[in-house]
Amino acid sequence: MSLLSVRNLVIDYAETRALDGADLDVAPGEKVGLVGESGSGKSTLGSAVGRLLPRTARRTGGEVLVAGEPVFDLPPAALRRLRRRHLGFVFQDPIGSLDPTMRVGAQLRLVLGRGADVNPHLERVRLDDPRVARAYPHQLSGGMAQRVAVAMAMAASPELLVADEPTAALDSQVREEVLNVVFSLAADAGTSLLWLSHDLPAVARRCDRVAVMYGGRVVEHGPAREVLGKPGHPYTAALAGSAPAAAAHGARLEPVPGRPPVLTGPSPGCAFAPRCALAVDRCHHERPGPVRVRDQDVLCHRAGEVTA
Amino acid sequence: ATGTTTQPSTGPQAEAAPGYLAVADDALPSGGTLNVQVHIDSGAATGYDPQLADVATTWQLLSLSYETLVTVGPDFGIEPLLAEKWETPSPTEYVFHLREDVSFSNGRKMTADDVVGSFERLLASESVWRGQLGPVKSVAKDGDHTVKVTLKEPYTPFLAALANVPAAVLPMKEIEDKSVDPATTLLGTGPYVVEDHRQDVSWTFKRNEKYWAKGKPAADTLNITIAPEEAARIAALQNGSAALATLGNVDSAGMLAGARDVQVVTQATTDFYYLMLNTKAPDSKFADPKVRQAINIALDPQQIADIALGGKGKPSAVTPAGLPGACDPAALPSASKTIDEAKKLLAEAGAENLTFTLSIYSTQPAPAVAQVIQQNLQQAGITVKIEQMDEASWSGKVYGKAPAEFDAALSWFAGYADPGMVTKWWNPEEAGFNVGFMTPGKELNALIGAAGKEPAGAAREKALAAVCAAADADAQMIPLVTRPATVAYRSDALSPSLYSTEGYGNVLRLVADARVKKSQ
Amino acid sequence: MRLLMWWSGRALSSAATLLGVSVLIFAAVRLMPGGFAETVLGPFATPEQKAELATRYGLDQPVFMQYGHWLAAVAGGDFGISMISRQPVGAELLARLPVTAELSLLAVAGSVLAGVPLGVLTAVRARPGGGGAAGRLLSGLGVSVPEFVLGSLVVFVFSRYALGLEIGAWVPFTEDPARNLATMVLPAAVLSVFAISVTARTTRDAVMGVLVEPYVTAAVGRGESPWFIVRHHILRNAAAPVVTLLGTIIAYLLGGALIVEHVFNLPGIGSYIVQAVGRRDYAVVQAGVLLAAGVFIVMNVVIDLLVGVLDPRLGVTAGRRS
Amino acid sequence: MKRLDRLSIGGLACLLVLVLLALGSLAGAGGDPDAIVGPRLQPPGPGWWLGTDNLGRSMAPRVMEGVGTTLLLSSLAVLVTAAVSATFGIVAGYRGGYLNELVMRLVEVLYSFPAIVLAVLVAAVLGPGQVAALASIVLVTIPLMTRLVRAAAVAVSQRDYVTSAVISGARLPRVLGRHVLPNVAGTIAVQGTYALSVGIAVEGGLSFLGFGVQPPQASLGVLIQQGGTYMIAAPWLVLGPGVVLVAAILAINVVGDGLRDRLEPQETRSLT
Amino acid sequence: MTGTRAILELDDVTVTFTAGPPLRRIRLNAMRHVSLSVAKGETLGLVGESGSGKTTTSRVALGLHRPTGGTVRFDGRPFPRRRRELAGRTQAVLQHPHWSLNPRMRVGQSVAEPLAVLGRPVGDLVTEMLGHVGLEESFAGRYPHELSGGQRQRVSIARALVTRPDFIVFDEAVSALDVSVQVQILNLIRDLQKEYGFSALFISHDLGAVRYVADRIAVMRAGEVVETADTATFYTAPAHEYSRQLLEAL
Ligand SMILES: Nc1ncnc2c1ncn2[C@@H]1O[C@H](COP(=O)(O)OP(=O)(O)OP(=O)(O)O)[C@@H](O)[C@H]1O
Ligand SMILES: Nc1ncnc2c1ncn2[C@@H]1O[C@H](COP(=O)(O)OP(=O)(O)OP(=O)(O)O)[C@@H](O)[C@H]1O
Ligand SMILES: [Mg+2]
Ligand SMILES: [Mg+2]
Repeated sequence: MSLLSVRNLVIDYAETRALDGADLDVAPGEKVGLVGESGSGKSTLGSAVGRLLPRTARRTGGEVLVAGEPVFDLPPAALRRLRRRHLGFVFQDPIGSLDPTMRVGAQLRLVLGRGADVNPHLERVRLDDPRVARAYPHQLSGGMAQRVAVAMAMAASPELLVADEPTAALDSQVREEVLNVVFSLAADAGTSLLWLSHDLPAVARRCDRVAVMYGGRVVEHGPAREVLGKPGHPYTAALAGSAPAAAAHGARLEPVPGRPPVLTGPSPGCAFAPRCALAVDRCHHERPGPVRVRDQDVLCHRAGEVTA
Repeated sequence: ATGTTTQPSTGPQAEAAPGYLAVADDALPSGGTLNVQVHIDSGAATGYDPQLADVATTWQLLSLSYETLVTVGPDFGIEPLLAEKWETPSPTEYVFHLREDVSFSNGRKMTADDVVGSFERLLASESVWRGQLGPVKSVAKDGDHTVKVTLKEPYTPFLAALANVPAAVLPMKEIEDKSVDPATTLLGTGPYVVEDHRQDVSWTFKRNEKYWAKGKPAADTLNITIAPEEAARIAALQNGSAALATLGNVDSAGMLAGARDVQVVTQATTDFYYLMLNTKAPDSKFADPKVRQAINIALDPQQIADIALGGKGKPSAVTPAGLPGACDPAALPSASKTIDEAKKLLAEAGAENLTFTLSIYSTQPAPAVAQVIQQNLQQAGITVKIEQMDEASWSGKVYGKAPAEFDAALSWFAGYADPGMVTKWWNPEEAGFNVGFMTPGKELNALIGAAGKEPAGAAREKALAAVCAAADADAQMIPLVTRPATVAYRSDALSPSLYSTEGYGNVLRLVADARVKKSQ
Repeated sequence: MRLLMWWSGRALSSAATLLGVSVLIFAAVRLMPGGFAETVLGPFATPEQKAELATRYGLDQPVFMQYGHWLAAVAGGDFGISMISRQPVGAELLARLPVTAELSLLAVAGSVLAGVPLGVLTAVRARPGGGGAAGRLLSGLGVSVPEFVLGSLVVFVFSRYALGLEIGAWVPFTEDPARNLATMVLPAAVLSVFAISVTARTTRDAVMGVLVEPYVTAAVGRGESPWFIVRHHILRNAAAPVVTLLGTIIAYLLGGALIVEHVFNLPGIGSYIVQAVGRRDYAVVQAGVLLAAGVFIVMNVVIDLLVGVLDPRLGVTAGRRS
Repeated sequence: MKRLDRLSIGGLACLLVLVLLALGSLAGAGGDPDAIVGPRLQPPGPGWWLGTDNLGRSMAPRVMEGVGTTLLLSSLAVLVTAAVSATFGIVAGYRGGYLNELVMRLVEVLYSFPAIVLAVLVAAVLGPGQVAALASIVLVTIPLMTRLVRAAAVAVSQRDYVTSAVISGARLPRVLGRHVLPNVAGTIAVQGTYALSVGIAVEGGLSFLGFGVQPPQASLGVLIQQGGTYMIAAPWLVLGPGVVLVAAILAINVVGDGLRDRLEPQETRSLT
Repeated sequence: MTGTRAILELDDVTVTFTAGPPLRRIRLNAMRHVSLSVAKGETLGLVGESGSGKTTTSRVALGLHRPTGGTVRFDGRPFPRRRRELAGRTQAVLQHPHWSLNPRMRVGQSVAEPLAVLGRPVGDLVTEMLGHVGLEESFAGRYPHELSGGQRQRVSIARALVTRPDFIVFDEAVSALDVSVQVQILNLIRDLQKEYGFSALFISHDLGAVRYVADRIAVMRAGEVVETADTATFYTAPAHEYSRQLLEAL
């Protein structure tokens, strides 16, 4: 049984459809990367896992099951219990996600319980300096702050850690350190990981599986290396081919032509169709259902025909 | 003047005894603490010196410790106080026989020297009261207990003038040897001794153990709280924290109507409101007597009394209504004229669209009086703009400069206890305070002087009537209505004595008689 | 060390403010129409009397000289003599300070106890589309009822039905604590109604600001209960503006809970100053306003320190902000 | 942007009614507010459906006039305050340095005057009347507003969009007007409504102490103050204007809160 | 592509910040003796760890901050006293996507603003520019809070490019973007540069992105420029020890 199971989730903001029937499964202990164009709904999906959406967001359809419990239908107390037992979150802004008025040690103790020893927890995230516990968040560097945030999220040994671009605000060296901490902690604790990221090579390197989002849906889902190496969806193929780091100096990368979609309601067909070289008439009016291509689940009418 | 819609004024109140609104019950035991609330503290820059005090509220407080040779009885009769009796061998001679048993609160016996010294000190001072005392020529003692005062010419209000606190007998020995400064210490022969005073907060008086009158004062302690806000005083009466309080609002009786055990009485006073029309300003709108007369005609004192004062005041002429011998306001020339005549006068003076500003202070009921005046004058086509300010600004505006800059102003006079006293203020040369806005009239001044000399009787009434009529025609200061004083007390806590009439604004005049009921 | 420097900076700017206040009040007092002499001596005063009075209080000197003398005296702790009571103003102010201080402290205590919870509640319960409306109405109502209306109403009601509380007849706390409280509760309650509302609204505003912070979302994500989040994260982070406001309220009230003092006839500083304005008792007005300003400035320093303690980013010791 | 919520719309409607009442009074509807129409202190009845006051004037037209006076006076004052505070607060907050220091010192001087004492002094210096009331309200409300606007402006000035505009070569008025002002508008709106209630209170307080508008003109403060003394004998004197005043301030506050929420683009999350 | 003259020259620039309470300030050198130049039509990549002074350098380059020491010349001359004279010639995409857009202005207004400042007609330029950065027309009507992080960043880029300035600073302009959009933007920068030849200072943590657009690269560390090299040289044979560390992490 999967730990997280998102079923046909539809989330609307005031006039925007952010999720348009997203499906996602995360099995216990699995490391899943969630990638996709900016605005495709990654953050929305990540927040929806813990029902942490802003108030303007509405769930129009579908459901999110965490450990078999329907997150959106739980009463508040049960929801809180579920979050405590099963979920952990790490967000993009490292300093902002710590309470600025409290020393790091005090914040950790708040999570761990009064009188608990915070040092092992800080050491787990490679913060050995005892001064860290006595520091205020604004006195820490971004990397340190993010490691504290990870320590707090992992303190209660959640079964699933959702990390929304935890390293986007950090520079490349620190980025690696933080990711190492996150992944090794998750591995040690057997925690599943849902990692929202733009960094395709890193995802490929570190994750078991990857889910690719486009237009509010998970358009491709499968083993990380397979998906990024042999994409089943035309969008994944385009995405995988355009990492600037991969390009030689002076070479020119060709991005996906056209613009990302902006949905206000259900997309009539495949959201990628307007930009897709392979699109046929059917792609424009008929919503694609999942197709199994090799090890991947792909939402595409022409899934088999893609050549990366 | 003409009347408009009015409500019949309330009839005279029931008196407890002739001349009394309340009489203290002697059967009640004496002692106890009496809590009184008044709206304003003594406010003289000159301190406690009674001779320099010119504010009625100060008189009221000082009268608890200082006493005069004679005092005012019910219905303005002059009665003995420190002088047991007196003779008037001639209209210019007064011989006072002093009580022998009087001591100051420091224990020293009062002597004729104190009386003479006090007189001389007063006459040498800059006190306003010096003028009210009249043409005193000399004061001399005749033995230890007799004092003789000689006047230059007859002066009928003399005794009435003696009956007020500025003429009190001071401890002259102590003052002369400088062991007592009357500006900072109250040391008199009166029923109470000051124990504590916090300016604008409270006074505490203790009974004067050396007081000459047997059995007086009845209450051991007298606490006077200064409560400027009327509602606070009403509240204090209702919850019993005050046994007696002065009230400023003419309708406060109504406010206390439902309160158990609270008695509200209205003392008729001789104080009266008057309207000042400035004739001295460089381009005064009132230079022409016709304009002033028109205003005088258009004013409807009865309506002012009924509406602004809730029926509690009554129209007055220059001589305060209610004083024996005062002239009849209804007989004034302006009273019998109509609005049309006023309009005609204005037209003759070329002042058809007269507009002027009426400066008033904000203390009630002045704004109410002013608004009724405004309505009155509108009948004659006169537009009045009301300018309301705090008292200090108002006095600055009215008295601060000569010639004064205001158009018209509203105020009130203390009426005192003799009809010939306040008439003096119609002579700016003698009054002084109004030289800035009032043009002296030779004829009026002569009439005022003559009335002062006339001994009481029909001739005096005639002389006073002439003053009233002349002032009515002159109309630079137009008397309006008397100013009632409302007093409330808790009948379950106190049995006070109160006169029906009062000339010096002294609500506490008989406080030494008041019995505190233990039942409270 | 750093603290010391901070203090010296504060002391300097406070001195500048006080100096400004002193100039302004001195000028204002002299600009008021209706001179002291007319007011105090009454209409019958002669020019000689007025001149004598002016000499006595040094009012005949050039204004800047008067100001200089006054400032020098004040610097030496002498606030002058009341021209009415002829008593030292400093002593009188000191005697009245406890009344006003007690009143303001009670009122502020009330507004903390009622206003902060109300504000938190309305913010946390705020929902787009009308939720929290009751709280908004309630806190709106508080600022809508002017003190003088409420005060008069309370005076009337409670003077008829005392309910163990007293109107007027103030007694010092040291003399009879129970009676003192009985007389102070009502005026303090009237004062705090406004303060409660303002506190509630400021709290609401501040809490709304904190609610969007990522660390709150993080705490929600950890499964903490709303109450826990409010207690541990929101209160402290939203405290700075509320503390600032409360300090301002205390300072304001200390400077004179004027209307309430007036209505309830309490011998506090506010009524003293206003009576003095009415009488043009210059020394009292000047000293009173200066005292109020001093209290205000001290309060502000205290607030800054407190806010610094509450939010380490803004603290005295914070080296940089970014 | 978000629409105003229902409560705020109710508040707006209430204000509209009050404004209509005030306009009606100007047009002479309801009768002459100064005319003595009947006996004193009559309870509501035909001819004086809100009763008569202590001079026998009908309360209804007086309340209508009072609404107008009060609303006009306090909103005018708040406009002045908002304009002055916004200008000084924004310029000081944006520019910083000596200008900031100067403005803040001045404001602190004003701020450290007890509010009502300041008002009384102003009224005493200017002589009582509408101008003094206006000036008092302005002076009493300016310090807090300027301080808060400045604080908000300091924060906004450091935002990158302001820097971007500067880099684009935008002139000061544009930077302040298009970028800083709209982003401190929430503060101004909230403080404005707060100032409006303070203004009404100050005006009432001034009348209470005898410095307010001049008789016979009515303002809600004057009416309530005068009615207050008749609270038991003639409660209608205070009830009529009192209810209107409370309604007015309440409506203003509710609308102000609504505006604030509307101007605030940030979104909150539920705590549950 | 390489111009004859430098558009921007920093010569021995030092920036010292003072922070803390009066009389007891802490001094902090955010830039120490930095000399850099950006030729016309050239893109200079600026890399370095967090806090090394990159943003400060860009602020100095934009004339927003007067250096404590050293000289700055823009187009051969010192910065004019009045910024206005440079209106439209310099633009920037600043670091914090969260605060880069005025929350009370619609996206379209924000993008049009630099044009409005110049008094130039807006026409279809806004739509066109939004198209370039991969946002559809309807975004013009949205408020910033209705955008995702990456969308916001793209709006800032559109705003910076709309006046076709001579010199642009990109401070972490593409960090928040996914790769496909990143490439799209980087291509756009390259294309526009080809088309009308602006110069750019491209600041990033992301060495991959820098390599993709920059002609030369400068490495900063603790306020100092430790190495400046051609892109090709830098990536193949970094001279400084620190550069080598950076490249290892890539
Ligand atoms: N509060 C909001 N109000 C309205 N629309 C929103 C809101 N937040 C996000 N959106 C829209 O919802 C869609 C999905 O946004 P989301 O933040 O989930 O994207 P994302 O994949 O996380 O993008 P990024 O990689 O840029 O962070 C976008 O089109 C965005 O414009
Ligand atoms: N206004 C300021 N006042 C004081 N110190 C400052 C200020 N601005 C920057 N600094 C300091 O100067 C140093 C350089 O900062 P800068 O922002 O230029 O670094 P950066 O390389 O852009 O870092 P990042 O990659 O995190 O954006 C830092 O230590 C910073 O704390
Ligand atoms: Mg996102
Ligand atoms: Mg930077």
